[in-house]
Amino acid sequence: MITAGIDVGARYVKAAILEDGKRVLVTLVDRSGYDPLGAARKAFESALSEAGLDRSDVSYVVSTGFGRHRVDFRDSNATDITAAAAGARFFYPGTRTVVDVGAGNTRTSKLDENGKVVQFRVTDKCAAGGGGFLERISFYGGIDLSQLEDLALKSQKPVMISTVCSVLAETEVINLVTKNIPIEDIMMGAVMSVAGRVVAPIKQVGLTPEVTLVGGMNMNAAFPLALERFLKMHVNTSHDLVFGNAVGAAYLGYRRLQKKAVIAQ
Amino acid sequence: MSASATARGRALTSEEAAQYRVPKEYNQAVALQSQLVRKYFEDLAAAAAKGKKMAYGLVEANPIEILRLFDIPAVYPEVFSLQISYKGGALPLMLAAENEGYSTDCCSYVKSGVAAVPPIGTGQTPLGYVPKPDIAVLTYSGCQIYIHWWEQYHYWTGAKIFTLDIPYVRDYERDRYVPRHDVRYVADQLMDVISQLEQITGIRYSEEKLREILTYSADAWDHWRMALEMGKKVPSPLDGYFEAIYYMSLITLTRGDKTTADYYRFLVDELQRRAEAGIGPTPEEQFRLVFEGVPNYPYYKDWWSLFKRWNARGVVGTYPKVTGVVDYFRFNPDRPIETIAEYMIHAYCNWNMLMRADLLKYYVDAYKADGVVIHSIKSCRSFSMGQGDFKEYFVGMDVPTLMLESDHVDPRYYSDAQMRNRIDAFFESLALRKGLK
Amino acid sequence: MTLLEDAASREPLELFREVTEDSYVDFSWQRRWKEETGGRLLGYFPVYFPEPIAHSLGFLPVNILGASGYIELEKATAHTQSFVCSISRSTFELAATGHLDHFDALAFTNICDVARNLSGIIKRNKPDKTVVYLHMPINNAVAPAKDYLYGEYGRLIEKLEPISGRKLDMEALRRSIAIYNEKWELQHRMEQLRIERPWLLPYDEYYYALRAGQLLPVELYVEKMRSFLGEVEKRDRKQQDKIRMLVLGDFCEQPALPLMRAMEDAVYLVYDESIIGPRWIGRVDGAEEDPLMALVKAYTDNLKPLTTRYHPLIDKQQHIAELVKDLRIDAVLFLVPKFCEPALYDFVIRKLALDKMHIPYVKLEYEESETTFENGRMTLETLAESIIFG
Amino acid sequence: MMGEEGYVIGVDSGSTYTKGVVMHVDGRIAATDMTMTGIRILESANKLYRTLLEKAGLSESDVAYVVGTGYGRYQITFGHVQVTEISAHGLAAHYLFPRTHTVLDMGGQDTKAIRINDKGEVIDFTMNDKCAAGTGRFIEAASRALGLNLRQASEIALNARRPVKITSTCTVFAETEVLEHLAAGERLEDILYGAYLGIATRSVGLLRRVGVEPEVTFQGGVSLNKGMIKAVEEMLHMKVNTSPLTMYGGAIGAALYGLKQLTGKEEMIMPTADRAPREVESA
Repeated sequence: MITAGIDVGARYVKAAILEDGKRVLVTLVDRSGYDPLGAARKAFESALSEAGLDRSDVSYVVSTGFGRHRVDFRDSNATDITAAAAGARFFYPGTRTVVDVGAGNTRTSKLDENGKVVQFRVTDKCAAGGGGFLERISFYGGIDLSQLEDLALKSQKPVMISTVCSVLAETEVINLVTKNIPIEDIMMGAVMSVAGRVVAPIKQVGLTPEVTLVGGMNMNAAFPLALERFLKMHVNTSHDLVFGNAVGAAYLGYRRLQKKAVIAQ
Repeated sequence: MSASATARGRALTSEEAAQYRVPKEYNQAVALQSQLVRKYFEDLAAAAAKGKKMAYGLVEANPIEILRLFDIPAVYPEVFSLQISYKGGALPLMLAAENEGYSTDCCSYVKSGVAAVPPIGTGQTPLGYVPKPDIAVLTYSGCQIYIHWWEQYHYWTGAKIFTLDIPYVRDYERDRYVPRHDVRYVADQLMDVISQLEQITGIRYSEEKLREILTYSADAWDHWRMALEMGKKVPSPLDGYFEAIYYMSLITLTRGDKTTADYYRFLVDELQRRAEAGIGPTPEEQFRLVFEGVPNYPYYKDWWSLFKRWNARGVVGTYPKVTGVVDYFRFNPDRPIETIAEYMIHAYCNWNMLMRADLLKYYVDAYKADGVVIHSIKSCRSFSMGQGDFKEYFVGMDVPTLMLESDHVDPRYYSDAQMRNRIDAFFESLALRKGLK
Repeated sequence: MTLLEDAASREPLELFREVTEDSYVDFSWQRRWKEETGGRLLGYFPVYFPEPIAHSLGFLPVNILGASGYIELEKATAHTQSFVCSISRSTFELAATGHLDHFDALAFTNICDVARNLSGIIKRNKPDKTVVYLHMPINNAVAPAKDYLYGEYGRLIEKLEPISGRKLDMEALRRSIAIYNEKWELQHRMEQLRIERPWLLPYDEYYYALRAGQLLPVELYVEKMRSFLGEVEKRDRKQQDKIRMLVLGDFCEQPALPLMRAMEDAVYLVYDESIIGPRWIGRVDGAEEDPLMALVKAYTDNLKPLTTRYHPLIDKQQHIAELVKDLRIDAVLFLVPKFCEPALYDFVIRKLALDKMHIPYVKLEYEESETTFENGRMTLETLAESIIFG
Repeated sequence: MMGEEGYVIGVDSGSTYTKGVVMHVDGRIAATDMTMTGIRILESANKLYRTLLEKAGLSESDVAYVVGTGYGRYQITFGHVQVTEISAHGLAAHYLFPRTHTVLDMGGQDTKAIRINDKGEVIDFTMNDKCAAGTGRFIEAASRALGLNLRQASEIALNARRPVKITSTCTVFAETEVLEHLAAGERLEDILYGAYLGIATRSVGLLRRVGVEPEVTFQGGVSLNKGMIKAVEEMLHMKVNTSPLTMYGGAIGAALYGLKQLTGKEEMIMPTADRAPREVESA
C-alpha cells in the first residue's frame, strides 16, 4: 500500500512516498517559489516518477505545512505539529518530545506513549526566525551555509549571543565580527542562540525523553549539539528527519487507511 | 589615535576620561553607601533567619515610615533585581522565568523578582539570601505592573497583599491639581493598613513615634534635594544621573532613621568639597545633559563610560525622582498621615505626561543643559511609553535630544556597538553646536 | 431621510456591520448623528466606562476600539515606540490625524500604563480637547473606595456638564441606567446563546452585534438587538463535532475578524472577553436611591475578575476553574495582544490553575492590524486534532 | 600642512559591504569602489584602499588623510580618524544635494533619520527602535524568499496595482506575512510593493521624529531600489533626492570630514561639472 505526504512550507515543498507505512521510497524537496500549489504538484509528480509509480498507485495523500489547504489533490490534511509528531514517531518510536524549528516560528510538542499530541507550543512572535537567521549569519560571515556546521563544531568557547530575537542577534553577530572574535566561536554562538530560543517552549510543554528534532535543522550537526547542551539530554537527529513532516503526513495517511480497513471489516 | 579626534586642536574624547575616577577623598559617599546597603541586606537575612515576618515593598510610594513604626523589615524586589543585574547575574533569572511561561515582553523586574525566590528559585542570589514575602505591601503609584507583579507573588508564594491605591496626578485641565478626595482616600487607606498591622504585630500605633521617624525622613529628604540641586552648579560637582543613582539607594531603603539622615548630610558636605576643589565626575565638563528614563544596570559602567569619554556629565535625571519628586515635595512631620499620602502621590511616574514634560523642560533650563538623553526600555512602559513624544516636544524647542534603547535588567537588549554609534553621533553634533573643535 | 430613519429601516445585522466598519477610522455615522441631533460625542478607550453618566448628560458614548490596521501608523511611529501595543498606537494615530476631532471629550481609565500615558500624550498633542482620565479604584474591598469613586465620577460630571450645557439630573441618570440595563440583558442573552448553541451564531455576526452596542445610541441598539436575537434563536442549523473553547485575553485590543473566523473553522469559541467591559459590569441596581452610588457599587462590589481591574477579594485561579467547569470547556485559548502586559501576567496565573486541572491550553499572540492568520488556524486545528483524534 | 594638491580617502566599513572614495582636496571624486566586508574587516578595508589608489592612479604619498566610518570604523587602523556614519551621511547628503535638510539613510541593519543645517552638519537624528531593526535585510530576505534578486523585486514592485498591507513592524514577521500572502494567492507585485510601503511608513515616522524639512535626500544601500524610492515618496508626499553615488554616502562623508579637518574649509559641495564615475550605476 502506497501513501504520500506533501509538506507545503513557506520556503520549500517536500514530498515523501511511503510503502506499507514502513519503507520510505522517495523524499525530495523543491522551492515553493510563488506558486505553492504548482510547486506541490510538481514535487508530487517528480516523486512518483522517481519511485517509478503512477498516480493511481497511491492510495492516500496527506498534505501539511501552511499551504496544506491549497493542495487540491489531497485526501486529507494535517497541521505541521500533528505531522511532525507522526514523523518523529516513525523514525524514533520512543519519541515523547518533538522540536520542529521552522524558518519562521518554532513548534514544540509533547506526546503520550501512543504518540498522541498532549501539549504543544508555537513560539511567541519574538522567538521567531530560526532557520532564516543562520542563512544570513553565514552570509555575513562570508561563508556558505553548509560550511557553518563544520566551523561551529570547531568552536572552543562559543560567544553568548542574545537569545531574545533573531534580528537583534543578527546585529550582535555583526558587532562581534567587528571585534575580531574567532568566526567559529561566533557561528557556534549563533547556533546556540537559535537553540536557546527553543528551550523555553520545550520546558513549557514538559521535557520528556526521547527528544526528536524534526525539520531542516537536522542538516546542521551543530544545532542538535547546542540543543543537547541546553537540555542536558540526548536529542534524536538524522538527515531523514529533514523530511519528518512529509514522511509523517504519509504515515498519517497509512494509519488512516488502516483505521478505515478495520471499520470495513 | 583616539576616536573622533580632530586633526588640529585637542581631542574631544579620551579613554582617560572614560576611565576617570573621582579621587578617593572626594568619593567616600559611594563607598559608605554600599557599606550601608550591605548592612541592610545582612539585617534582612538575619531577620529572616529569626523567622521574622517579611514585607515586600515597592520603590515608588513606599510607606517605609509606617513599616518602621511596626518594626517590619522590608524587602524591595526592584532593588535586589537591579543589584543582581548590576552584578551580572540577571540572565539565568530571565530564562528561569521564561521557562515558567513569562513572555519576553514582561517587565524584567517582575521576571527576576519572581524567579529569584521559591518556588521558581531558591532565594540564593549573587547578593546572598533573599527571603520570600509574607506580606506584600502594594503601593499602586506610577506603575500598573506593580499590581500584576504582586499578584504573581500572591499566587506563587501565598503572600498576603496589603493594598494602597494611590490615584494618578491626572487632571489635564488643571495643572498640578490633586483633588482633596485623593489625599483623603490615601490617608484613609493608610489608617486601614495601620490597624491591620497593629493586629499582626501587636504593636500599638503611636502618632508621636511616627512624627519622630518622619522628622528623620524630612531631614534626609532635604539634604537629598540639596545634593541633587548641586547639579545646577557650572561645572557640576556630581553626575546627577549616574552618581545620583548610587546615592538614591538609602533614601529608598532606610529612610526615617538617624544613620540615613546623617548620610545625606555627609553627601552634601562631600559635594561641597568637590565644588570648592573644582572636582567632578569627569576630568572636565564639556557637556551637560539631562537624563530621562531608567538606566541600564547590566552594563552600567560601560554605558556610563560612553558618556564620560566625551567629558559629559549628567547634571540631573528624572529616574532618581521615582522615590518622589524632590523638587516639588517636602515631608511635613506635623501632618504625619497626610504627608505620607502626599509623598506617595508625588512619585515621578505617578505624574501625568504633561507634568513630566514640563519637569524635563524645567531641568533643561534650570540646570543649563546642552541636551536631553532619553533611555527607553521596553520593560517599563510606565516610563517609556510616550518618550517618543517627549523627543518631539524637545525637537520643537530645538533642544538636542538623544534616544537610546535597551533594558534595565535584561542584558539581552544591550548592543554595545549601536549604543556607541548613537552616543558618538549625538556628541559629534553637540560639539558642532557648541563650536568645539 | 435622516440617519435614524435610515437606521430604523435597516436589517439589524447589516446596520451592525456597517457602523462597526465605519468605526475603525471614520466614525462618520456618529458625526452625522451629532449634526442631526445636536447631541454631544464622548469617545472612550477600553475597557469599562460608566456610559449612563455620559448618556444622561446628552452624550453618545462611543467606544474607541482601535483602527484594526485601516490607518497607516505614521505619527504614532514618531510619538510612541514600537514595543507599544497596536491599539494604543492606532488610537494615537486617529487622534493625531484629526479622526477624533468631532468627539467633544475623550475618556481613559487606568487599565494599564500604556493607556494611561496615551491619554497624556493625546492631550499634549491636542491641547484644546477635553481629555478625562479616571482613576478607578483598585482597593475595592475597603469602604473609602466607594466615596473615592463617587468623587471621581463627580470629577467626570464636572468636566462633561459645561460641554453638554446640562446639569446632571438624578432622574435622568436613573432612566439612563435602566436603558443600559436593557442593553446588558440583551448582550447577556447573546452570550448565553453562544454558550448553549454556538452553531447558531457565528463569531463575526456575534462580534458585529457586540461592537455596534458600543457605537449606536442605546435606544436604537436595544430595539435592533431584540429583533436580531429573535431571528437568531429561530435559526435551524446543524451542530458540528467541534471542541468547546474558552478565549481569554482579548479584553482590550480587538483581534482581526479573519483570525477569529479561521479559528472558528476548527473549534467553537463559546466564550471570550471581547469588549468585555459593558458585559462585565452586569445589571446596575436601579432600586438604589442614589443612582450615582449604584453605578459606583456596580464597579467596586463586582466580584467577577477583570484583568485590568484588581480586586483584593477575587481568586483568579478558582474563577477560571469554575468557568471551565460551568461552560463545559475542552480547552482554553489565551489570545494575547502583542506587548499587552496585563494579559501576559494573567496568562501565567491562569495557566497554573489549568495545569492542575489537566485542561489543555494554547497561547497565541495577535495584533489588531494582522493580515495573516495561518498561525492561529494551525494552532487551533492541531488542538482540535489532538483532542478529537489521536 | 599641504597645498591645493593631494587627496583624502573615506572608507565606510558597513555590515555587508566596505565602500570607499578617493577625493581631491577641491572636492572632486577621483574614484569609488566597494568590496564584501566579510569577517576580516581590516583586510577588506586595506584591499579596498589599494584598489582605490590604483583606480585613481595615485600612490600612498598622494593621500594626505584617511577617515574611517561605519560599524567597523575602529578596525580601520590605517585611518587618521573615525567619524560615525550619521555625521558622514549628513555631510555627504549636503555635498551631493546642497539644499538637503533631511536625510533618510536605509542600511542593512539600521534606518536613520537625520536633520542637517546649511553646512551639512547634523542638528538632530534618530534611529529605528530595536523592534523595527533590519529594514534592508528584510527587503533582501523577502526578495530571496520569492527567488528574486533586489533589482528584479524592485522592478516587479513598480507594477503593483492593489498593494497588500504588510503591517508587522518586526521584519521577521513581515517576512512570514509576505510568504503567507503569496500562499493566499496575492499578486507578487502587490505583495512586494505592500512590503515597501510598510517600511516606508515606518521610515517616514522616523523622519517625523526629527522633523521633515525639504529637501529630503534618500541614502544607503536600499536607496537604489526604485520600488522603495516610489514608496517613500508616496508616504512622504514629496520627491526625494537620490543618486547612484548615494550608496557611497558614508565614504563620501568620511572623505569630506577629512577634508574639513585638513583644510579647515567649512563646507564642500560636489563640483557639478563632473558627475560620478559611471560604473557606480551597475553597483
